[in-house]
Amino acid sequence: MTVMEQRGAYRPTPPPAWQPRTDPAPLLPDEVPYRVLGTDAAAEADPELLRRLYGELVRGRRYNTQATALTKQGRLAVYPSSTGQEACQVAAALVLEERDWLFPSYRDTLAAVARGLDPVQALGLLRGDWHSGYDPRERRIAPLCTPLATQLPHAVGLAHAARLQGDDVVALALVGDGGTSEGDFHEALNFAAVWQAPVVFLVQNNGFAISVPLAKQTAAPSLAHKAVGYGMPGRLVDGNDAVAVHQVLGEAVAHARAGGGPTLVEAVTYRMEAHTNADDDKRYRADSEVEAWRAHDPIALLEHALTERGLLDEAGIQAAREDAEAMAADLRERMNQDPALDPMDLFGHVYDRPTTQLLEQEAQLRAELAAEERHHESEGAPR
Amino acid sequence: MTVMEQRGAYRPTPPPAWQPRTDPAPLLPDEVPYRVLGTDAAAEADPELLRRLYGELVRGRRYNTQATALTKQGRLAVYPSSTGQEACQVAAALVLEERDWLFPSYRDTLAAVARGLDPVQALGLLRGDWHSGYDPRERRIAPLCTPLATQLPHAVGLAHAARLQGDDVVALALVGDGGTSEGDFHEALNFAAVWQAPVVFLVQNNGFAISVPLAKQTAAPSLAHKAVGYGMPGRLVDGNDAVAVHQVLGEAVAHARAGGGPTLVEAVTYRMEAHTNADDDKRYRADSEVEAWRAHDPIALLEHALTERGLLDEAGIQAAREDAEAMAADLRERMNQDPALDPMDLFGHVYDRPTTQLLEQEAQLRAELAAEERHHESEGAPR
Amino acid sequence: MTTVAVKPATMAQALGRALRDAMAADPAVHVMGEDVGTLGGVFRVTDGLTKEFGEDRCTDTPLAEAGILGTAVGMAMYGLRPVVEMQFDAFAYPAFEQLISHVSRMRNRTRGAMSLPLTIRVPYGGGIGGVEHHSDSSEAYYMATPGLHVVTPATVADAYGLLRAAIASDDPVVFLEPKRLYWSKDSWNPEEPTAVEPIGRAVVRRSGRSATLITYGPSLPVCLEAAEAARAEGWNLEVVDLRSLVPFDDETVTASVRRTGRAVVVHESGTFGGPGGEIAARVTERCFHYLEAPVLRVAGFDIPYPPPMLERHHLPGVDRILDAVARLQWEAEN
Amino acid sequence: MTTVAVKPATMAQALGRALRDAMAADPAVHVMGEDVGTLGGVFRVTDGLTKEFGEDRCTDTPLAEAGILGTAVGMAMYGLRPVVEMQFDAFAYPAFEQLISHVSRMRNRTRGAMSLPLTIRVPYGGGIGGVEHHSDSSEAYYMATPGLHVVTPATVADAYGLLRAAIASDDPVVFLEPKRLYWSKDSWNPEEPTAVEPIGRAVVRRSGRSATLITYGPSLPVCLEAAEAARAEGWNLEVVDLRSLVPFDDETVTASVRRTGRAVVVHESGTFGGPGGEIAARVTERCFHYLEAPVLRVAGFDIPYPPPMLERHHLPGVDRILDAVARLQWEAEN
Ligand SMILES: Cc1ncc(C[n+]2csc(CCOP(=O)(O)OP(=O)(O)O)c2C)c(N)n1
Ligand SMILES: Cc1ncc(C[n+]2csc(CCOP(=O)(O)OP(=O)(O)O)c2C)c(N)n1
Ligand SMILES: [Mg+2]
Ligand SMILES: [Mg+2]
Repeated sequence: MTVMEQRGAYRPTPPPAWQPRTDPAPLLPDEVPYRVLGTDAAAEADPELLRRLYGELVRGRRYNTQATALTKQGRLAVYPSSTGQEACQVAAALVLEERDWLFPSYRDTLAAVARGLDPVQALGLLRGDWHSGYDPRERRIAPLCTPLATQLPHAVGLAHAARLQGDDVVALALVGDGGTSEGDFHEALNFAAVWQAPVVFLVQNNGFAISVPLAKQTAAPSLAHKAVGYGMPGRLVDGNDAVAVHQVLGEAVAHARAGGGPTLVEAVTYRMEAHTNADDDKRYRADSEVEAWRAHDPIALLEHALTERGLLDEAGIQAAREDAEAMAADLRERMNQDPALDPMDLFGHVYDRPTTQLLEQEAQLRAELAAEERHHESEGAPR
Repeated sequence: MTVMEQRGAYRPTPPPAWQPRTDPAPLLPDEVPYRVLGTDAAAEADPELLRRLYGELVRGRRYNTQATALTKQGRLAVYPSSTGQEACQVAAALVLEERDWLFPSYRDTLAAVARGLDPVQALGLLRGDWHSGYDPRERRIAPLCTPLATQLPHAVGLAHAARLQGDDVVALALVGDGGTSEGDFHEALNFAAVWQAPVVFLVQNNGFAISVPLAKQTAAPSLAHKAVGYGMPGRLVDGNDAVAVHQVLGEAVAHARAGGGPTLVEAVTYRMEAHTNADDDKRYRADSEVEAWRAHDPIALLEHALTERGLLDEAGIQAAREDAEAMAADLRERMNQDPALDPMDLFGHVYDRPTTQLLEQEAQLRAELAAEERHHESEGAPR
Repeated sequence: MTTVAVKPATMAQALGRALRDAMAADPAVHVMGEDVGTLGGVFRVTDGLTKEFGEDRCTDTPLAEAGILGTAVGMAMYGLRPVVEMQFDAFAYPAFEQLISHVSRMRNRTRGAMSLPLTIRVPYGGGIGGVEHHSDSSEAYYMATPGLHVVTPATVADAYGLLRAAIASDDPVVFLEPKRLYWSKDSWNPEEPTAVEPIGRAVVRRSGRSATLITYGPSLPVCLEAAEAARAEGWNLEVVDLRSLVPFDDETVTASVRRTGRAVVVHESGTFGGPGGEIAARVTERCFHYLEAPVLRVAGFDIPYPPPMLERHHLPGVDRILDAVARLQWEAEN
Repeated sequence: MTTVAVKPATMAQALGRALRDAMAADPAVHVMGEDVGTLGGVFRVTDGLTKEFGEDRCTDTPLAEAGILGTAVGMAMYGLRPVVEMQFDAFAYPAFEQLISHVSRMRNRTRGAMSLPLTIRVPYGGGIGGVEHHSDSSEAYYMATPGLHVVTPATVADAYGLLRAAIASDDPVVFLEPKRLYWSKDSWNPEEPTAVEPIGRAVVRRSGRSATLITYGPSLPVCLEAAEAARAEGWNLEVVDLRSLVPFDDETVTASVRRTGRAVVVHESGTFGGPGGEIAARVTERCFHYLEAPVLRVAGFDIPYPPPMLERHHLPGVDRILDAVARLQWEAEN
């Protein structure tokens, strides 16, 4: 039978498989970043939450300035400050339950501290005594991740594993605007959506990847617009509005916990300081741009809202500052002590049991250190 | 001055940097795949184009069946058939100018052939005599790419380079639905959009990545919805409607050539045969699903439209078939000849000039072959 | 279906059986990768696992190797024991960042607080007529990455025993499966319980006193054949199957070479910068005064893996091994 | 600005100058990477290039290493000569798929029809107090990948001369820049035209007859220092700077070791599966009867690169080199 002969019976039909699987409309972000502070909604925000956020922001800012100061004193190898991004850092920490997991990037020590991690442990990587200053399982904080976006698939896998085990654990993963360009960002979001894993991705869009501005990073209407391409909701929020970030993340976490799957949240914020203490931001941005953001400082925004509602007075501000000072003093003091170092740690954790190769190398180093010791002793020099 | 003192002057402002850079609406795809055949628009399509597409589709189908037959005769190592996808393959080839570049994936030998590449050269990789059977520059067809999605950044870079040189060259890159999950897909689309490179991405969504159905690959409303996340238009088209694919790709190519930047096109089609001759698709899909697609065969669709408009009769169909048979006979005959092989090719193209290491290895193989030769001669056995 | 055993089993079947037994023994074991579920893998190694254990235990993932390995890292962080399949050697490359920067380093990064019990199955090597990117031998990359175990079976029994050990290991194991031995059979009987083989022990597959062939994976059968052929030349070759590249069993290898005084390392992987350099160097360090000749290498050429029609010229074969043995300065002895 | 030359220049400056001269000489040369434009690179190597040549010639890319290298491949396919910067060694890993499957193979894949004149600059190695992922020595991966040239300067003059040669090469070159030598200076004068150094030639940096130290990149200064210190022990050490790992200059190395009869390979990269294995193996193959002792290796331990506070224990230093020299079986001689 030729096709000509079949033709009588033939009627073109639409492609059989075609059916849009989800309605894209609810996945698209708002046109402008969602805000609470400075809007009518600020009047309704929970006073307790506002106060708590405020205290943490003030501590957070102080933590940032203290850590930067420690680099100048040679107590940290390097510090990437999150000054200006405290609202994101703090809200990300506060929105989680104890059983949840946080997946910070290298800039997010403050989020880890706000989640309850000892600040000295949080700074271990940047001090340079060990890669992860803490046991991730203790507070359910993954190691600070330096290779950008590479911890996002970990968050997805962990959240998926928890769900498979019947645990209602949510993972919150942090990434920068620059990090969204990496393939791992894409793969993580796709796996999360396909698996409907309980994970929330928070992009802190602080305008820069070191020196590279957002416009050279993406041509998208917003980073939150990437969500629809994975079939998950995208949310856009003012990243300097701690209450708005807390609310949007809170909704995303609740959605994930209830089995609704992942959400991508873009928080629009600004990196107020240079990339790290070693960077010179004058080479790539104008002071005026930085200045423009000062008027939108996350602490000032919240302080204004609190005082306007009569929830904060000069004494309250003072108390918050003192609390922050005490934290800073303690941090300073403890960071000024040399960490206890054991060179033998180099060999002990490569494998469960060191290979003979590693045992030989350990013995070699041990002998060298003993020889060094003897040498110092024979020279009578104090070590 | 404390923040309290500043407060009078302070007014919350929106985040200074916020401005959506592109309007997302025009970047979103239609709700259902665009079609021409079977709609009123079919009556207006250019008869010349319809006839040309038809001839190529018939040839293309025959090429696919012939190539599969060659695997059974041991003349090809493997063949991934594009039966059912001929409309995409042919339209992709026909839509380009001579100076443009095509970046095929491993399944797209037909697109290369339709662009004018000698079918024997196109099958070089799959025959197994060399990796690329052809010089990419001759017809401006990049080597068939096996690692999925990895040729997409090449297409972007080439298109970008051409534009930088002032050449109005467009690159068209092909990828499968499975390939969209790879990080390279993401990075390529992002670079293309940021650079506004003249490149068109055609996703042939044939429903499967080997055995994995689309639903396990993505949760997106459609693959074309990924485009907005990069800030480029996403288009959805019926991939079995050669006229629609040709039109949508043509617009995208023209847009790119005019400096409008990249487009992502998703063509909804179906892989009518197993992944390759070595695959057994009964393990993962029902015959009924395949059957459902038979009624939507790209050739039947076009044949119907042509005959309805009186542009094709039984003689025309016969002529197309004979043309295809002649092509197949020629292909068969030429593929039945053993390719000329030179083992020394192994060493000649690793570097511009072989290293001494390679020269030593070449000498070794040469000596071995000579010894083999002598051995055969001494045994009197014909080689 | 449990009554009649297919006997003897192929290596692919033994690997499948090891996965099945590991999954049955420990609910934390999860298998994941491209096409491992419904299809049972392109080499059918995972055949039947989804049916027996469900889609959550044996999962068809999206097509993204970094994503597969990266999510497996997260799953391992939560206490699972993922077994990841990379479909072919060359398709593991997109996952190298995850492998080098995370898989191999998590234990060390956390000073031992968090280990990653993760097995990465990689079908590797050539000789199956595969087109470009389907025949790479990438073990040099894995060997150069501290924190990974690198294991490769050459027999059906080892395929079972070593894979069980890999899955049981609290450290990440790159488990290299020699593609061209998938259909090989030996006396392994799937109905009899098979020992889990400890990782890190080489084994002498053939005793001899003339010289030692040091090899692993796909090249073991070739070496055994060469050793038989060598008898005609008066050489009685010893053949050591490394089985584990990391940890490296210096003891077994060194003992053999000290006995024989001569050694050839044989593998498919390229020569320059390949495993043989390391092996030759460390054998020489340990056996210098026992050696009658330098340790030679018979390995793939330093070229991208050739197309199917030319691969026979590339693969180390019996003749090339015997040629190398002949160059072990026998005259010096007489 | 053209009147007074900063003299002597640092290695970072010489590299920048090489880029500038190459861009001026050939409009096909394009520089691209993260922060290479406005900022001038995190090590300031590309400082001023965007200003002089425009954003299209020196481009800040999106943050995606596979994308950077992958688009550079496409640019090279169209006739450009891209010079790609990977910001740090460990951040080149996401680009490994592109590197292994495409960059290294395009010429071979197309039987020579299409080469990729592409330079990949990778700041590598430790000793700068960098936190995790900022101090890897990944040369073993590159060496094991046929189709790549692997080059690394140890002097300021070579930084200039070899980078010019890399950019001029019609083949892809992985150009490894020793981070801790970025600020080193020697007598190189940026005002005098400097020869483009051919790739593939090792050089004897110090003559001696007792033993040969074979090294490259960041370890060259350490070896020279060790050689000076060795005089006190009565050893007169020869120091060979490889400069190019691929192609490997067997001639120079072999000649030296045949002269001295003893050799130690020194590098920062891990020992197991590292470059030293290949080097020791090939030296032994070629010099067996000249050797008084096995070729030893002084290299990084087989561990992930340590945190800043412990890196001094890991890095091969003068004492460790002298210890190895002492183990070269001197008694045997007497
Ligand atoms: C994979 C990878 N590539 C490059 C780098 C080097 N690097 C460190 S921070 C940074 C910029 C990050 O920008 P963004 O993601 O926006 O985060 P932010 O620094 O703004 O918090 C770069 C390129 C890295 N850490 N990882
Ligand atoms: C990076 C990579 N991973 C895995 C494979 C193995 N593989 C070959 S084809 C295929 C499925 C491809 O599916 P899709 O992208 O939808 O293209 P199609 O085969 O349908 O044309 C897979 C997984 C590969 N070629 N490359
Ligand atoms: Mg940023
Ligand atoms: Mg498909």
